[in-house]
Amino acid sequence: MSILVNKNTRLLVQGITGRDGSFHTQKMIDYGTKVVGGISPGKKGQSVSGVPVFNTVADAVKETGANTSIIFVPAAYAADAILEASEAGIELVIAISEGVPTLDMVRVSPYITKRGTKLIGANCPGLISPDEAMVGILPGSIFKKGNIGLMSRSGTLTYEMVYQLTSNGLGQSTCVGIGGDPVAGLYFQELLQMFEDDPETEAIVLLGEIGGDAEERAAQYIIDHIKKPVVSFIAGQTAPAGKRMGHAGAIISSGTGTAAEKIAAFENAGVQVARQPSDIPELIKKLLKM
Amino acid sequence: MSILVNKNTRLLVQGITGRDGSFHTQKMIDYGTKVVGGISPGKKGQSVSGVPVFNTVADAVKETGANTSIIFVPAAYAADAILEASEAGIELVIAISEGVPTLDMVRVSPYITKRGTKLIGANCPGLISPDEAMVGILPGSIFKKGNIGLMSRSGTLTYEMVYQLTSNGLGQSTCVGIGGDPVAGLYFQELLQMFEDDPETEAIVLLGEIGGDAEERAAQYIIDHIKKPVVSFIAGQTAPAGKRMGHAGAIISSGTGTAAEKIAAFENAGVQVARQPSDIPELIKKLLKM
Amino acid sequence: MKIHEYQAKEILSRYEIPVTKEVLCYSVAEVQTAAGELGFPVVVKAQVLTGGRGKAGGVKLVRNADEATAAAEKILGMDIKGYTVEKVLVAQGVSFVSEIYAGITIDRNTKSAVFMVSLEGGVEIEEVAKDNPDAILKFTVDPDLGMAPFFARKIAFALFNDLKLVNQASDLFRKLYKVFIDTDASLVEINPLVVTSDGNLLALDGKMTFDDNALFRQPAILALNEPSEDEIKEIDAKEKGLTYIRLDGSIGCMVNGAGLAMATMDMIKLYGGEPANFLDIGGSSNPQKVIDAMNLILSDNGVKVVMINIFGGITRCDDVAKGLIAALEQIKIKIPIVIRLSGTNSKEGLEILRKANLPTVETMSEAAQKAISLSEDFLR
Amino acid sequence: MKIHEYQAKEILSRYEIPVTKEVLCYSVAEVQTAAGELGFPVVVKAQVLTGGRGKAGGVKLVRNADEATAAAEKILGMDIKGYTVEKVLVAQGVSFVSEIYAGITIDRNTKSAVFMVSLEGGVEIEEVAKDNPDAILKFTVDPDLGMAPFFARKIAFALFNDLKLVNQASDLFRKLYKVFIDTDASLVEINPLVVTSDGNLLALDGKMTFDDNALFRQPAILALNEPSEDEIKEIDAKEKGLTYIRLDGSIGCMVNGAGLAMATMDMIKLYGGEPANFLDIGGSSNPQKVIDAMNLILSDNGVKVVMINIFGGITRCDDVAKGLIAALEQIKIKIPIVIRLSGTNSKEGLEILRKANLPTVETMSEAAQKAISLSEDFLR
Repeated sequence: MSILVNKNTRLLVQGITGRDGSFHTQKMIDYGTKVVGGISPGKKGQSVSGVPVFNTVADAVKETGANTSIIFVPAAYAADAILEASEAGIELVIAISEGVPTLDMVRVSPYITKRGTKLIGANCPGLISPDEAMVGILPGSIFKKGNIGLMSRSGTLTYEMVYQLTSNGLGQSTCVGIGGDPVAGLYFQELLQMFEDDPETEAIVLLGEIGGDAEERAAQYIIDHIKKPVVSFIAGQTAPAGKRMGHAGAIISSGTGTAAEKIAAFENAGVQVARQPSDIPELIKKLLKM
Repeated sequence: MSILVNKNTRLLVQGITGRDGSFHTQKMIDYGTKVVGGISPGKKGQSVSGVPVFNTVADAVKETGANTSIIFVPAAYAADAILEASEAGIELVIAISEGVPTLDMVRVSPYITKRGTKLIGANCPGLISPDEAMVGILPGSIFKKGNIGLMSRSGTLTYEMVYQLTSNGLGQSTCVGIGGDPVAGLYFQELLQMFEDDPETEAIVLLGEIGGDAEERAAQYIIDHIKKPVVSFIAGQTAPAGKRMGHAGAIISSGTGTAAEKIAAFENAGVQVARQPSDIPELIKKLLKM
Repeated sequence: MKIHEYQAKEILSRYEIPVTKEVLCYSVAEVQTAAGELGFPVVVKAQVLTGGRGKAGGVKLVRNADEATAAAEKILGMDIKGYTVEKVLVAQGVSFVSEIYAGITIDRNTKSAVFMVSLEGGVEIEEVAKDNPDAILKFTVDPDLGMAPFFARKIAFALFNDLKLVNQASDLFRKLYKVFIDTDASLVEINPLVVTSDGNLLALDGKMTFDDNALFRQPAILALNEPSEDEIKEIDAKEKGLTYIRLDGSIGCMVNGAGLAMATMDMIKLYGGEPANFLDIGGSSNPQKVIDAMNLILSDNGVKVVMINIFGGITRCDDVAKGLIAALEQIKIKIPIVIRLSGTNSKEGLEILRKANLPTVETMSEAAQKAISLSEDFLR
Repeated sequence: MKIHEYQAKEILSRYEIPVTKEVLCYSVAEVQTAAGELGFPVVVKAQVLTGGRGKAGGVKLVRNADEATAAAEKILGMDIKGYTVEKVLVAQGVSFVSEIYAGITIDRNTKSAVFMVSLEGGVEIEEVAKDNPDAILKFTVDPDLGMAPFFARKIAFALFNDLKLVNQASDLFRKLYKVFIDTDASLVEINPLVVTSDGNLLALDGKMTFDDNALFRQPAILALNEPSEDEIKEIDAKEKGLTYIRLDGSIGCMVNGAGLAMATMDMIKLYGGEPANFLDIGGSSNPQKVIDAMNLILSDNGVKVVMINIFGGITRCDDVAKGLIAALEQIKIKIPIVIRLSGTNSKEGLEILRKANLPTVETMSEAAQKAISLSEDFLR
């Protein structure tokens, strides 16, 4: 098992004929992901890496039975692409596109909620269930099948962490990059619950970041719902305050947002927080008595 | 039992200080309905027929524990009043206001659906569960507690029918006027199911009208889901065609809308259709073997 | 509320939807000038607030000045379904390769706007709906989302393969939806929307009707209203709290409530009579309303008998009876009246009427039968 | 993107939100004229793109011409948190009875706009949030519904009892939300929104920041941008595909990925060093990017050592190594470099670098420790 993507994932690539779309389509196919179709309006009948191209997601779903879609279209069109996937009945959408206007995501959110579509991102590296499916721009070769569930707000930090996990013999069930945008799809809570419910996952790594209060909420969720061991690292302890958060952002997450507060929240939830990423494998091994 | 309203109904009146609002508040109280509050912005602290007035529905719900609301505000503000009630957690809204713009109702519909609020109307006379609660502008005195569930698209025709039922010893569980607007709240299907599920209701009277295809849909629903006997009358067999239905309205309900088609649909569903309203009591008595 | 084709196209073109070049003309001379300026061929089209003008000969393609004059002379002043043609639209003739239908209206069942398109445009869409319903594609528009770009594109791809046309069409569909929402329309329709010989979309015809309930917030639309004589009567009635629709029978009806009014007409028909009107006087026992209603009924010379059918609900029958007497005293009508009064306090009400020598009955069917027999007496 | 108070208030007043009468001035003479025209008292307010100008003495209430001159002389040219005051706003003094806070921003958790109001306006809202969080009322705006009239009224009733003020406030709140949506703002704030002595609402101050991701569709907003020197650097960097934020330390960092870049800075700090910058070079092994990044780092004189931390993912480490060598050959830097390269094909990559005599390490902590020790050598 694993969460969200696996061998039954039938993937569409929205923006498949673009530079990034075509490049990563090949990478995903190479990894073994079932890429069943691509979308590029007006290019119906063409193919990319052997994958048939359709004009609309609805057409592609009808022809291929796709259940998942990954989005590489430019930021200005990303929200529309998410809506299109949701309307066509896609269950899981992964939006890679970077720079999507926040209000576009605010508009997308109630619609996909209503239609029961799950969203990862935007502005995220995607996710992978090693040896099952890779849906994103992740470097497949560093991952290894195993029992650690990983979720992260950042891309390369995830790779760094996975590299260390894999080097230390700790394989992964699924690794998810949730993205760093203010308004995103799935948050830590939803993923924590999925990992809790996944029999293959034995421990969870949560890579947090300063800003917002996603980690504080995750900590509370862990107290209330999660029995599996969780370890964490928070990036940005020395990042300049106020550079990303506006006035009112600070009000909303009043008293939250700094690394110190996030670490305190996790420790209060019984989550061990590593001082540096390389400490994580050791922490996990201790918790799992390996 | 009964459907939608009963002795546990705790009613708010939106627009209670207006001419219609205050008049019918008194009538509803006289009937025995528990009117617990009224809304009229800026008139907090006043009272109408002994009912306290609040500035907002949210305040009124908080203070009174109201679960139902009836709306008498002018048409231009009716949609906003429905939204306000729904946002405040009201479970059932009855909109009496006549002349509400259709696109306002189109906008209201997904919101109240999302919040789980049921709506009757707009442009309807309301509903009554005899001896339990009357929420509307219905003449309470003509109703009598009993086992007939009644739903209707028109007001006075309902009274006419009820008068004949009552005169013939046939009391009613609940009588609902769903209103005649193009986009309305609950339709026949939902009410048919409620009557089917209500142990007190033994037979159902459905008063239809030309235009749209609500009756055809109801007929199909009866075939699929309803076991209790249903009798019907369709008003407007001689009404001039095209007077209310536009070009495209005719396309939508392509092949439907005329009295003859509605009657045929009902007969196909095993529903007896009366030639005139006064035939209904006799039909029911036969069906119930009284 | 309906508007003319030329008005609808003015609105469409304000939203940058491409429409034919055209000139509105009130006289033969104006048609001649306009046709000359636009260049032949042109189409001369009657502007009347009713359908079926094509079948009635109200639309002519003309290739030269003589034909233009002949067409203008024929169409101006023509009667189409009771409407006199007072103006015509002279539109540039366009050469095209295909005709699309595009329309938006409200669907009661989905409680949403529905966008309809068909590749079989150019003919009456009701006929397509009847003969080949699958040729009309329907797309329900999510009210929260509106006409999202992907959705407009999806509709466009249902019609075209060529990306240039798809992009033009999806842009046009988004504008059309905006027109629909902005103007509180109940229908917007372009039929035909043609693909011209040079591969562009162009609206050759436009039709819009509006939600009467929303006119209070659409002053610019309301200003376009040109009510017919019958409609003026209906509007006057509405202002007095009455809903009136004229029909062709001999039995004038006065009823409280639309459903009961329809049922009353049905009853008259059931017993072989013909109602002269639909008239809903609403609630209240105000004598003035009865007076207004009666004057409205009597303004129709075809009325031979008046049938009053009142169900007393909130307003009690005894109050209604008093109101009726007060009203009838003021107007002294010469044709027979049948009054049926039922509901709350009906006994008291009927007693009051009987004392005033007003003929009453207790049931609708009795009333209908009596009214019919009186109207037949009259004819004899 | 931030804008000045005077620009924010211009936008607000375009939406018919009442703001103080005021004049923007660039010189003492202009302040004198403006004050004379507006009539005393007036408030002279520094226009700088940073907070805390009040505490810094950048806001003065003046009652006569002499005070106006003195205030203008003092404020114009003043330094506030590194920003030089080049213009001041001269605003009519207003007598008021209460100060409200009203603001809209995005709440990550509800994924919606949140409308915040407080009766304790006039002071820094963060302080209210800290000292008395209950004094700030928050209302989540349903994105599909927007600021519906009832919702705006509900917020207004949370502040006022008087119906006149409630109606003014709910109207203003609806406009404020429209500003927020129309301009793709990330924050709009009126603080204080005062109730004047004659009982009307008036915005004394206005603040707006905008979503950088949406500026592409907000040309009118983008035109208001006045980036600082540091921001120009950041924008230049962005155009080259780099995300750069200057800090005050001595260790220049070049990292691929924002999270890893932050973790790198943390690591430096953990071992007692100070990063000189945040710099995310994103993906790809293009040598030009490394050259641009290196030039950016070296433009900061405080940098004593450069630490390069690259994780090879999709881009393999051997390709990254080749890119690095190509880049470093072109710039010939004089300060020491520490390179840490890890990930896909890291062995091959490290081998390439070693052959080119570039100092490498295998882990982040090693890299941080080495960089710190080199920077200390430098200082010695």
